[in-house]
Amino acid sequence: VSLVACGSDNGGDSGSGSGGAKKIALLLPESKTTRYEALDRPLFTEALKAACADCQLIYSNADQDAAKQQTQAEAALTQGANVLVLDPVDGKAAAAVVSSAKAQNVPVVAYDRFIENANYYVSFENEAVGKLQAQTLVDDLKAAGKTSGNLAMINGAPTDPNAADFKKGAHSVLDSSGFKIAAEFDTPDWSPDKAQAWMEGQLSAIKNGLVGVYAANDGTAGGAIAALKGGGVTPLPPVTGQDSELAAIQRIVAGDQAMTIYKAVKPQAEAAAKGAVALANGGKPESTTEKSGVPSTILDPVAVTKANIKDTVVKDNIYKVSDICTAAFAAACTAAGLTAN
Amino acid sequence: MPADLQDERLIASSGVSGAVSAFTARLRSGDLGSVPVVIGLIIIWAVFQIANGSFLSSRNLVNLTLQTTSVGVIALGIVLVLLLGEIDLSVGSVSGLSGAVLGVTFVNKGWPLVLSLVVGIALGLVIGLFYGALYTRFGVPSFVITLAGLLGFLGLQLLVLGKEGSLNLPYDSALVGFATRSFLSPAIAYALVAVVVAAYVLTRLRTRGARAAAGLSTAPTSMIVIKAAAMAVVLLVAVLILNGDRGVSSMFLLFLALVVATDLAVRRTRWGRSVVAVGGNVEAARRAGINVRMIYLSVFAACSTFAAVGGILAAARLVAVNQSSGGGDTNLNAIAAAVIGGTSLFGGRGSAYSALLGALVIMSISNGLALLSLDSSVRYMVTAGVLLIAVTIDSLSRRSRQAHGRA
Amino acid sequence: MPADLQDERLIASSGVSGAVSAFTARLRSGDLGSVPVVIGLIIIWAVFQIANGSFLSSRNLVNLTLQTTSVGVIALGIVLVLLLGEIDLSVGSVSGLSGAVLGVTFVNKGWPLVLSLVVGIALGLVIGLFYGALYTRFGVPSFVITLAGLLGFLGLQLLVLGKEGSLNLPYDSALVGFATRSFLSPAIAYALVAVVVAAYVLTRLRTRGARAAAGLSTAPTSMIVIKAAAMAVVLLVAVLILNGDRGVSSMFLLFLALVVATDLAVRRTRWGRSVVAVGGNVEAARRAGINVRMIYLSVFAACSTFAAVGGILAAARLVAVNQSSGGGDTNLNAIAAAVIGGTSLFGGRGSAYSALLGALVIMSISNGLALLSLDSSVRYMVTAGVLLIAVTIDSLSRRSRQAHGRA
Amino acid sequence: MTVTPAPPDVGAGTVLTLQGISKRFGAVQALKNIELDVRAGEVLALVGDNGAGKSTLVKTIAGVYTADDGTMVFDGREVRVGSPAEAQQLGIATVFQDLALCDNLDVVANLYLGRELRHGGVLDEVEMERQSWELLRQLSAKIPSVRIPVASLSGGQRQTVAIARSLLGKPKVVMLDEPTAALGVAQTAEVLNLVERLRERGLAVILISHNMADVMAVADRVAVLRLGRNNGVFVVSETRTQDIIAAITGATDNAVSERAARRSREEGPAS
Amino acid sequence: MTVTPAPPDVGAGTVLTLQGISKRFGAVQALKNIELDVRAGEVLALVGDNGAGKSTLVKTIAGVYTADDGTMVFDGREVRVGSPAEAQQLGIATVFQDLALCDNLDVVANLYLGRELRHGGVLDEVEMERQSWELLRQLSAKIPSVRIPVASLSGGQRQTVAIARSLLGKPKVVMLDEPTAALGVAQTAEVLNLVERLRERGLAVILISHNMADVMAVADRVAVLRLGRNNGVFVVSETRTQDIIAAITGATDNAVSERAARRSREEGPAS
Ligand SMILES: Nc1ncnc2c1ncn2[C@@H]1O[C@H](COP(=O)(O)OP(=O)(O)OP(=O)(O)O)[C@@H](O)[C@H]1O
Ligand SMILES: Nc1ncnc2c1ncn2[C@@H]1O[C@H](COP(=O)(O)OP(=O)(O)OP(=O)(O)O)[C@@H](O)[C@H]1O
Ligand SMILES: [Mg+2]
Ligand SMILES: [Mg+2]
Repeated sequence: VSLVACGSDNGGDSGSGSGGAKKIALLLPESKTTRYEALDRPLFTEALKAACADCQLIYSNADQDAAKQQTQAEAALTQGANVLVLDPVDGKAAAAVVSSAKAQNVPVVAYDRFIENANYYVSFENEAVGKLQAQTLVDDLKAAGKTSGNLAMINGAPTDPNAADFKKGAHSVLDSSGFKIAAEFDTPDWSPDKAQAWMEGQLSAIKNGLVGVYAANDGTAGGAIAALKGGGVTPLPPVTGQDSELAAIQRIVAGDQAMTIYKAVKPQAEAAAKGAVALANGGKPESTTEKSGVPSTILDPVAVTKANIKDTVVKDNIYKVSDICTAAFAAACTAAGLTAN
Repeated sequence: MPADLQDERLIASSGVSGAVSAFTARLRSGDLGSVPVVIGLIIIWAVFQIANGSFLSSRNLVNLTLQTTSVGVIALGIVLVLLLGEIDLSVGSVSGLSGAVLGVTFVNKGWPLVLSLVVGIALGLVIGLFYGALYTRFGVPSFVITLAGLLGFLGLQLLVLGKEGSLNLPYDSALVGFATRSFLSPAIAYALVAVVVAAYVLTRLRTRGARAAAGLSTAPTSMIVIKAAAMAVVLLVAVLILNGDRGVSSMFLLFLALVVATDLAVRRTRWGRSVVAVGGNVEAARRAGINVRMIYLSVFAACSTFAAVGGILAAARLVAVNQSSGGGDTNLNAIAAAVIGGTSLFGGRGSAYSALLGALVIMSISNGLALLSLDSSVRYMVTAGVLLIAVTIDSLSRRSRQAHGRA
Repeated sequence: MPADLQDERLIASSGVSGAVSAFTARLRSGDLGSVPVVIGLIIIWAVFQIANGSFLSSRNLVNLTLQTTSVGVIALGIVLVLLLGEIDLSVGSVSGLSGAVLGVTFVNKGWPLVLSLVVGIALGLVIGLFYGALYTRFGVPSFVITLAGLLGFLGLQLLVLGKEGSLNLPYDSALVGFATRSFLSPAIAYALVAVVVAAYVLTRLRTRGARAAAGLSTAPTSMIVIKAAAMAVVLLVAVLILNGDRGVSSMFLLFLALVVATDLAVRRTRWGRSVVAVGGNVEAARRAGINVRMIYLSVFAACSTFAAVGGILAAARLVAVNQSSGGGDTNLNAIAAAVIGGTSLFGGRGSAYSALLGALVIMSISNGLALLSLDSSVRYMVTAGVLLIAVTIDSLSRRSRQAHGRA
Repeated sequence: MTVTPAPPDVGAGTVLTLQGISKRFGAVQALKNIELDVRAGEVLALVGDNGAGKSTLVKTIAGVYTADDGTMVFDGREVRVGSPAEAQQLGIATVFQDLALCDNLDVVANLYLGRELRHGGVLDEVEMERQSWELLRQLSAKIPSVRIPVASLSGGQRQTVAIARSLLGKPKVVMLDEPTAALGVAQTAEVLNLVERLRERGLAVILISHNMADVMAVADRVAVLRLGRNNGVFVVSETRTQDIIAAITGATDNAVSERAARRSREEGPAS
Repeated sequence: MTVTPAPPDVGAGTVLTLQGISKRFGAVQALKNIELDVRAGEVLALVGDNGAGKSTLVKTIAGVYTADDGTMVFDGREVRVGSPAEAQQLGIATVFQDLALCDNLDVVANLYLGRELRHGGVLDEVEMERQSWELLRQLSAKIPSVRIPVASLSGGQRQTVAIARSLLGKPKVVMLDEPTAALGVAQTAEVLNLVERLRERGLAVILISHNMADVMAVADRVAVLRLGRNNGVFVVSETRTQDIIAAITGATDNAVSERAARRSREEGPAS
């Protein structure tokens, strides 16, 4: 309700750049997963250029530290940002940023993770991602004719609030799937070697009957796969992932990893950039739905498997076939029908 | 001639010119105290101001004071353990745990704020006493005790926060208000400056009188006046600039008060003297009849208590607590602040002011870099470079001191 | 009577019974070397075996050897800097950077493996020399230098990995094979045990002969036989168990070889003697004419080189490098391993074997807890508890040593 | 040499008695069955070769080490001294051979360590500094400034500080472990004067020294340790220096006497 | 007192000459314009009150400190000694007053620190241990084991180790800073013998001591420092002890003479 008011009276008096070019701040949460600096930032920059040629971008990355993000948000406000596009380290803690931004009549776009009282929200929902990962795993197993057996679950960092969302989504599918979650692990720092060591331990503990592995992201999936291979498990059980790292795509091509999550970052970045520009100019962002009173654009994550690599990451120009099909993966690529053109 | 200036070998110096020449001699021999760190800080500020004009704006400097506080308070505790020649790796976890306990009891359980605060801070105290007991009773190295603490209290923090993992503090609670919206009114701020300068002059004059009465050398009155004037100018300029935006933050003022109090406790009480003695030479301190156990206990307790206070302030400022509260580089920042400020890792040498200066250096770098839109990779490298340069200035001066034989 | 046993005050001991009584005297006075850590390790193993029957299975123990290697190699470098009384906080970042450089040059640029390896390891060497130069030239505390390194090389790692951020090593490359699939055949493993035991007996006998010729006291032959037999039994049992699964990993063997080589370098060369001397008392070492600069340079270089090797082994084992390689608790684990193994943080006291023992303790805890599916909050707390207990055993024994006046 | 009647017995009697004290370090038996007693108003010299165990004995009395065996009687009561603080509370002040100063603290802080003067809870630096100068002047110390860390003092200056420290409390027994080793001639004379003043005040003094001239000058009795065991107690006024040296080295025919003999041979013809 | 013709001139001439050496620490002028020369085959005693600057001078010569001012001529060449290693290479061996031992190393390791014996690249521990025992026996050291850290040695044992160290190289000049301060009577005699042997071998020896008897016994000349300045050089054979003491304390009427006078008064009637 107050959003409109806030948006409209903001046009005139906010920040130092009110007369001339608008300043848009993009605040990303971390640099340890590839997507933020490799995809979100360049795509957002590009989209912003397209939506508003003389808009100026302020960029910061918080290295997974909520207090640092607060510092960066304050720095952006100091520099007269007209809109904050905030991908929060912790969605709840971001409320403080929102309120200090609001105090200066600067609207906030919640990017990727929901923030209460934001002016606009663009995201693939974390829970939906978890669900999709789990569903793909279950479907994969069912397709292979398995309806029961042990699953191992490798979740994200116990200190990362978002990991809890993925975990929740995955559980909502797996708990009722007929498969048994034999063991579960919150990976400190999302560390691949921790995931590897844990998986190795489980190979001693569970021994047989392991039919699939839920791994929350591609890094931990890599660790799990290294453990499975090192432990001589053949054939490899399906392993999930997330983030569409190149390494993960290659593992999918090679048949080591079952799937990863592809978030079409481009539409997300575009929606966020457009929304930000609209807010900066005192307008209203286009939205498709609403979440807790915040106008929202919710996008659908896509599960990437061997079958649809070409239609997803390659098609969206995230990776070229030549990136994926390096010498080591050439044979697998041919087998998967992945060839340049 | 005063009793302490009778030795023929002492190079004479008197009056203002004497003080100046003594100071330049100290400069040349590298015995500079915190001057080099301050120079490093000024250079950092100048560079960031050139890189981005809003760095030295009132608004940003007010932000800087707010950002410095919680790390600074934690670093204050670290200064104490470092003075003893020990280390506390768990300040991050302890600060996170205290914040979590405060949040859960205050928000979820609905306890009165004061009770939650007391419990949160007392928790730090108890943890510190526990460390001290382990150290003095079993002789486990503090590195290992507090490493275990780092892990253990992180676990406890996760447990306390439970499944939700993250919770907001009420934005309009007194605590959050104190940390985010409470600033001194300009009049009070200027009055405070006056009081501080007056107190300084008075104590200086009192000491002067006492020394003269005891037949010892005294500082020339003109020097006292000059120093007081310099102090007044610096404080007034600072207050003036901060008042250009929201003003002097109450939370930052609390930090400054803690720094001054800690400094006095270290330099002017029997306890502080014992801490420095134990840090310099435990065995000598023990033989002098100092209750070494008590000193260890009290210092570990003080450190964890400061960590708890810092954690609560951090939570109040973030208006939330979550699983990563106190994580990340809280530990490293706090320890680095103390070390950069000039406190030795090997015990027996340091000052409470190093927490202030070091925290300012670290947070200035982080604040300044946040103003420049840099890639994470570049930002890490620039941080490293700036840090190194700031400390090298300090080390170079200390080194020349060594060359002059004052090891 | 031998020259070294002529003093009347020496409490006589001869033959096996004498050795046994000397040992029990040492036990009582707390001068136990690594015995307490070994006891701690055995207790940890017993507890985990009770909690989960598969802990001591051949398969899991082989995993444990693989998991221990990279932390152990890094800890080996830490032992060296700790011997000097310095610290290196950047081993994690350096290991990650080396892994990244190896990965990018080998996989993306298609360099030959050997060249990539050489470049990756040389990078560690260069970084260490850089630290050493900063330390010796400007006197910046190693804590700060390596803190800057921690940040700077993390940034560089991100830069090197570039946009992709993560890459797979070819599963069938020699390096990955070495780290994951290369195990000694049983025959070779047993032969190796025989060679090691024989070498031990031979050197012992040679020393014995030389001492007798020089008119010094000698260990009774029976003691040599008993020790060699004990050594043979321990090694044989270990090999037997490991052969129950994949066998003795080549990578682990490399680690053991590095431990033995480092131990010999520290105890039996002029360089090692100088390192320990500098760690004990720099000024005394300088006055003895030791080239102190060179010692610092070489030790920092060795530490970073070990970190680079450890990082490459970690990458090979994970079959991938990414931005979090070398992050997380790599630093803390490596330092903790050295300290838990009994190397002092204050310089001049420690042994290469503490890297082996400490890494085994840390990785056993982490491996054992991975077998039990615990909440992460509980896991952190249990880790802390186990760590504390393991080290308390050690500290208690050292403490009694102190009470007996052998500070 | 004059023969005076009996050992001086100014004070009431024995202040400190040790019985059967033993101390072992690893394979070395540093002290074995040591018996010793000191009376009030008496200077007892403790002498012995290097490594004889003198300092170990002093540290045991001062609560730095705990004896493996044996008992200690102080002022008629059997006591167990568990820490240096306890020894100080009993009234035992000690100057250790290794001085035990805090190198990072200045002279004033070291002098008053553990017993700082306070004024309303806060250290009274001015008063401490004033008294320090007085104390140091008494000992003829040549210390240019009392506000520099003791690390930068010369060996003799450090020793003077340590000696001055021991005079600050109100001790009943003062133990001085080679107090004049690093002192100049004037300072040595002052310390010997000081020892005599302490005796006059009725304190018991245990003085360790390798300088036989000093020992013969100020001590009333001399206890000799040899290789960690008692090797006789001599009343100074009844004993010749050579006898004590013989007890220390365990032979009448030793480097000292040889050297003395050789020098007198050499100088004989020269003069 | 006999008057012998000229100062002994056994060796070829001056080995070491200092000109105008000054050294300042903060506000303290520790050395001011010091002049000194030592000849081969001569024992030069360096004496002075506590804090006179003797150790500072020795450390300056040994390369531990660098002088603020002044030049040093060694073997006819002007040299700048930047580090202790350089001083050793020139042939200057030093026993420092604070000994400078590595407490964590054992006796053998300390003796051979920086010049370990090797056998095929590896330390030859057996040979080093054998020679250590020999060396220590020469000095009458009473050290029970050479395989314990020097931290656990007694004061005198540590000093013996430091002295033994300085004999291992092939020095031209040996500087001993209060070498006998903590030594027992027998060990002191051995060290004085040793100093004489060094002189006979044609080495230059600089000996610092507060013990006038020892100084008069072994030194050829005595250089006096007072408050950081030269205060005269005396030829031993032409000088009385009192004159040197007067030069040290800066007055003929001092604590030492007073004490001596008082004692002779007291003892007069008693005898
Ligand atoms: N902490 C210790 N650990 C092991 N041995 C020790 C320790 N302290 C002393 N000793 C040994 O005990 C013996 C006696 O030492 P102590 O210091 O009492 O001799 P001292 O009589 O004071 O000799 P000095 O005249 O040289 O000072 C020595 O052989 C010494 O090596
Ligand atoms: N590193 C230093 N820093 C500051 N002052 C120093 C330092 N070293 C020596 N001094 C000062 O220089 C003066 C001379 O000291 P030095 O050690 O040379 O005296 P010394 O003649 O050896 O005396 P002693 O007979 O007591 O050993 C002293 O006043 C001392 O305080
Ligand atoms: Mg002694
Ligand atoms: Mg001296």
